[in-house]
Amino acid sequence: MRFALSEDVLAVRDGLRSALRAHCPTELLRDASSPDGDERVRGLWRLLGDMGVPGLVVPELRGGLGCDEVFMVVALEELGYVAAPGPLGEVISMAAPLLADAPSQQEFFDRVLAGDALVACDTGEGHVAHAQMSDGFIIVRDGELGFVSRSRVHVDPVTTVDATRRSGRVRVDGAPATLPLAGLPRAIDRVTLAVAAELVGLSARMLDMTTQYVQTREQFGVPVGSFQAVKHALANSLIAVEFARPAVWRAAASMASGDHWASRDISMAKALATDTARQVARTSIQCHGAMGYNVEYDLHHFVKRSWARCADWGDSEVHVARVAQWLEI
Amino acid sequence: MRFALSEDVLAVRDGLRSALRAHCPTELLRDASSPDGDERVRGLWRLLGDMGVPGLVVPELRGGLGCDEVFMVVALEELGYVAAPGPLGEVISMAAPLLADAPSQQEFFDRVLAGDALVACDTGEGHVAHAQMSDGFIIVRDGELGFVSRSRVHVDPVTTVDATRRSGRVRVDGAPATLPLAGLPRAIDRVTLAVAAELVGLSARMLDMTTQYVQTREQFGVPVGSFQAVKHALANSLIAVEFARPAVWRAAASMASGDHWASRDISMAKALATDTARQVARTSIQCHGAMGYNVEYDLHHFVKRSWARCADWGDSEVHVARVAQWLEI
Amino acid sequence: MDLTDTPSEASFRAEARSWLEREVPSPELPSGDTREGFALHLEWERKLYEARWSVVAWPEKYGGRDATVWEWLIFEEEYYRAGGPQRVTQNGIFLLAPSLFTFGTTEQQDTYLPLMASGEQSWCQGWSEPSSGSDLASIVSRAVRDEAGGGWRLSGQKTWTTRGAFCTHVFGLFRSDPESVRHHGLTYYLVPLDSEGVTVRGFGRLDGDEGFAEVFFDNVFVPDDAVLGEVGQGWRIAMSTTNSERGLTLRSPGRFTASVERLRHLADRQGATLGEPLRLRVARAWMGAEAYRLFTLGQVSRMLEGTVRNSESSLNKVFWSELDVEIQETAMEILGSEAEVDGPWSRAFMFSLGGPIYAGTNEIQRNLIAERMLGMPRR
Amino acid sequence: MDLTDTPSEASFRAEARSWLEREVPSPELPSGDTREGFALHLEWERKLYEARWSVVAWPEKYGGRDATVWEWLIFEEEYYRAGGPQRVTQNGIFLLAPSLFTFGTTEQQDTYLPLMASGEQSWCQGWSEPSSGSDLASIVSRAVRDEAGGGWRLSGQKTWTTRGAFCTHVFGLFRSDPESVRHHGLTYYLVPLDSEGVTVRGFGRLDGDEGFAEVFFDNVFVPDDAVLGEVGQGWRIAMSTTNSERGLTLRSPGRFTASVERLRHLADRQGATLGEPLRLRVARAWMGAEAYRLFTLGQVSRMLEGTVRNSESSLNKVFWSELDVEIQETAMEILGSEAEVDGPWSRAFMFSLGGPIYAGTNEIQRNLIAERMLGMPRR
Repeated sequence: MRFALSEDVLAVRDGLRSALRAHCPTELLRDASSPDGDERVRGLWRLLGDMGVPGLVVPELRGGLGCDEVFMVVALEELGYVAAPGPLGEVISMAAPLLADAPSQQEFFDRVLAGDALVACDTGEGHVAHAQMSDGFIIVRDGELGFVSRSRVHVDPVTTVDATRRSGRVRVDGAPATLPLAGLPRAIDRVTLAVAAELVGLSARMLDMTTQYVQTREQFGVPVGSFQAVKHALANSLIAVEFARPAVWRAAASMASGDHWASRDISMAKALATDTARQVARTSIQCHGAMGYNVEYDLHHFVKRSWARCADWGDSEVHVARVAQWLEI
Repeated sequence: MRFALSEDVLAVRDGLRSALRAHCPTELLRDASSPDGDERVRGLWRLLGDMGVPGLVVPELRGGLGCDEVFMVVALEELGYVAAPGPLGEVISMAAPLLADAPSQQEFFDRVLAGDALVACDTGEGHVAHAQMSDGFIIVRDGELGFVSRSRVHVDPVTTVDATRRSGRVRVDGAPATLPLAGLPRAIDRVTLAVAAELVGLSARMLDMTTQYVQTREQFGVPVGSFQAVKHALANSLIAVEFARPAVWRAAASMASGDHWASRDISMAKALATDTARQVARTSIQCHGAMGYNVEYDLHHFVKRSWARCADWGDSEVHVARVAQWLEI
Repeated sequence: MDLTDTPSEASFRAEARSWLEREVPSPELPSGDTREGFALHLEWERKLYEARWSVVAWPEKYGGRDATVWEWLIFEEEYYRAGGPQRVTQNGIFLLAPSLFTFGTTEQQDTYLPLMASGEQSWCQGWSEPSSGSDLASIVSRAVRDEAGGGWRLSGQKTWTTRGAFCTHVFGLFRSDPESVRHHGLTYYLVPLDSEGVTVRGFGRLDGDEGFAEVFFDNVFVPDDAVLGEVGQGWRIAMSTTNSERGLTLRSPGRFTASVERLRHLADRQGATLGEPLRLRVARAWMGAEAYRLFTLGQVSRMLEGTVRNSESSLNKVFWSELDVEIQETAMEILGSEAEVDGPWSRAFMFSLGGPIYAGTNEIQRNLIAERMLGMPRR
Repeated sequence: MDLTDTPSEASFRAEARSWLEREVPSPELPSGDTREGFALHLEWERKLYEARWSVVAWPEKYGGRDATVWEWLIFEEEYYRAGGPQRVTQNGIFLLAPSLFTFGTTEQQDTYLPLMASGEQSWCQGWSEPSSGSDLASIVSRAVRDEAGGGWRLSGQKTWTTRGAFCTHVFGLFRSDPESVRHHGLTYYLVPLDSEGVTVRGFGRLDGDEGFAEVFFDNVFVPDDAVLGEVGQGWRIAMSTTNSERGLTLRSPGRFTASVERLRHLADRQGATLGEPLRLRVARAWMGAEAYRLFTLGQVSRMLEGTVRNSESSLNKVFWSELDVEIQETAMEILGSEAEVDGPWSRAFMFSLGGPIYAGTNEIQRNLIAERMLGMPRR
């Protein structure tokens, strides 16, 4: 038995971490909320494309890195930590592997792998995150799975709390190109897992920012971090993060090994990661005092992304109910 | 508009309060858990009988004090504060008013008013609190309402967490005497309200004991009450008590005035009082450290009574669901 | 114990209800925390004033109706029930005015109150500074005596000033005794924002509105009659205001009962798809708003009988702020993936998260409750 | 990352499972925290010892199997899964023994460990005193040098000593340097409870068992070899023990996965009457136990790689103790009006409430997490 990351996984994590800390500063998040920032966001994506990130779990034969889901969650935690803009979770875990199975979309698929094309996922439930900035759309409707490129889609912009998501309501002209439906359940599991990992990264970031802030901010002549109420709130945040992360790792390992219980484990991971992110976001805002409320300070980017991701691909209650079903409770 | 107790209510409260503080010390609770304490418990009941407490809401024409439910909840809060032993809530709010409408039970009813007879309520759901020490039983079965005296009942003792409840499983020989069924829904509402009031009293007592304890107990060279975590836990307890009490008062006023919404208000009161008692019990044990775990210290009496009363006549979830139904949510 | 309106309360309620049903703007005004929205809200304030609804509890001579506290509560209930616009003048009316009534000179009252009631002058508060948030007593902005001019020179920086970029006046504390520390030696000043040397810079809030401002004071002259109360007594006067901010006046129960009504409608729209856990949360939110209403009714009764306890308003502050978050979080969960869409619900959610922070963080309030109401030892 | 048993782990698991399935007493033994129950539990301990299951991770010469940490975890999982009796010898085996292995002389190890493994000697801990609970460093019980006798004289009072009324030995801290304060000048002693001058008084616990004792020391003589480690180093040695108490050794994940299994059966018995909110709480309890198991698996991996962080065991302590309360509260709610009946569920509920208190309150643990893991400033 061993429950730790392999050397290979750690190498991927460390490489990605240093790239992201260099090339995905919080200024990029400020820019990313308007079309003016598109070029900078695409610059980051191309960099990630050069590193092979979009094709992380795509088989090597199809031009990907052929990594398993354990690599994926570790990468997504890093991407979450910097709140990297764009539909990275959806592309890495869903769009790229699905398009890899669709030879008719080879040209577009190559662009996806290169970080040159962004793909949004439209499940037919309301607005679509990243619709305004995406070059193609995975369309899930009535048990059908399809793909359509930007040119055949009308997007009505929708303003959301996390403006970097550049969301929109989507209307497709005509029928999308059909993708093999067999991959869908696994793709939905995988993207759910990816988002759980992102949420762990986002939570870790909010906690780090808050930990630093309360050590420097003074009130009543002492750092606010010396108050027991603040200490306990942050201790609870750390506990939440530390116990959510192994659940994400395990779900990844279950999926990678084709375990019968993988879907249950993914639901558990998403539920715990969601609860964690909500708790840490709330604590971070509270411990920052008015500063957490100021959009000139960076915390809000991570809080808003967390809220958005908590609701994506099923909120915590939905996934707890699925776990209950799996356990026949 | 005025939301405060009248002079009359305050007078009843103050009279009862001083009697209980003199005659219901915690030693009585230690005695009350075995048959050896029966005489002392009955002594307290006769004292309360002399004050008219069992017949508090019984019409004056039938020998009671003819008070309304506002008097009742204020009295029950006081009885809860001292965790008075015996089925006081059930007798005051349910058995006495029901027997008042049953001329055939006049003799027993007179003993009830005098504090000379204790009455338990058997709703057919498992064991019956106070079965071992009661002289008569209200029996609710299949929409029938009856009364039976001790001589016609077999009681198998059941040990429960709050040993002063002297519970038992009950088997009745033959059919109980029939009581007018019309009074039942109102009786059940009223006893639920009575228990809510008891829980507010119990909570206030646990909070008072804990507040005193943490001011004298020192660790790390300071009273443990000077730690922010302890302060905040107790502040939260006080908030819970202060916001539950008005809900109990309002429910009493609604019932007294025959308000259409009285049942809803009673469910709200029971739910809030239950949540409050659970929270305060947990906080009190935690803030007492190991002392809350020691049965030679008095806190445990109040904690155990609270747990028992939280589950009696519907736990909080049950009553929240009823509120939801009333509100058509 | 009587929770029904007296005949005169009932007729007051009926009058308010019918006026509000007729006059409350529809569709809703844009947020008053933006420049355009603020202007539209001032028009609404003017309309309220003209119908004598802007300051019901004030004396008639200042534009009020001499309403009782019960009537004020009734007005608030009806106002929120009708979906009345946010009161952009609230910091003046609810925070400054109580201090003006208690500590102001007749001249100050006559000068400021009518213009405040009509919305011609709009006030923002200058409490917080970059390094003074919860710890208000650490204020460093200073006031220096200007004997020649017959007044004071103010310097320093205030921040987190709600709607500061749109208001005409600011009230705030400055350190008038340079030797003083903590809560001593502070004085309460009333300052027009167009005074020479004042610079206001608006900045964005979590919900995207430019709702906050920093206010810079560079040797700003104010005459002696800009001092509220006595020189050096600013802390005591401000605390009386802070108390109003925490307690009833800023967050009347009508606000939350109205929020819960909206939540019930939202739940209704989901119909049978709303699961049992969410149904119960909505019921609990309703119970919370009711409990808050009942508590405040008891509190007002105690107030009128003179038996309100020290620091009782901290109970209100913690309760309403957590209730508001709970209401809004429940709404977010009901909305699911639509929760993130910019609109009244997402904005109300983000706004609610400020509740446990402003007007004294809930951590401070719990300290106060423990120390002042339960007698816990300070450290 | 590999969560499956190796072939040798699998055969270890199979052996443990089949032995436990055969041998675990049925019906359940009465509580080991009563005098009669304790004696029956010692018989069980003897049986475990004879089959070499009492101390699997110890060296063979002391009755163990030299098992790896993974195997120890597997044994624990199987033990709780099979409903194995409470380990009344746990304070010796899990709290004293790690210190004996690290700080004891070979002679002490050879003397005490085999008798501890077989249950012939049973140990209770003497940490807390009437005024030293969470603040262990405030110990006042003292040890005075007895040069003539070649040993020490112990005086004072210990309390909250679990099963103290039934054990044969106590280990604990005494102040050996009368000039010392706080955690300096304390020495760790091993004391037979039948020594002259020792008085033990049992007292009742919330759940009704006489599970606690006060232990009084009146000038009790112990020889020099009753000192564990060096004189004056007691604090450091005790802390190493306390660390084991908080972390893995006292609360292995198997305990909670087994509790949750019982909870699932309880929920099952309710069938369709179990409402959605309670169903979800049971699922959350399962998730909590799983999360704890996964966390500890990662922790053991870190331990074996030498990368466990300072104070990490405080994370375990807070998590398992709150998880246990949550599991038991859920059970109480499912049981409804039957919850109060004396039995395994009500006792487990009351027992769980001690978790956030003993072995260092969760308040202290959260301080440690914040200060040592997050670097928050101490005050």
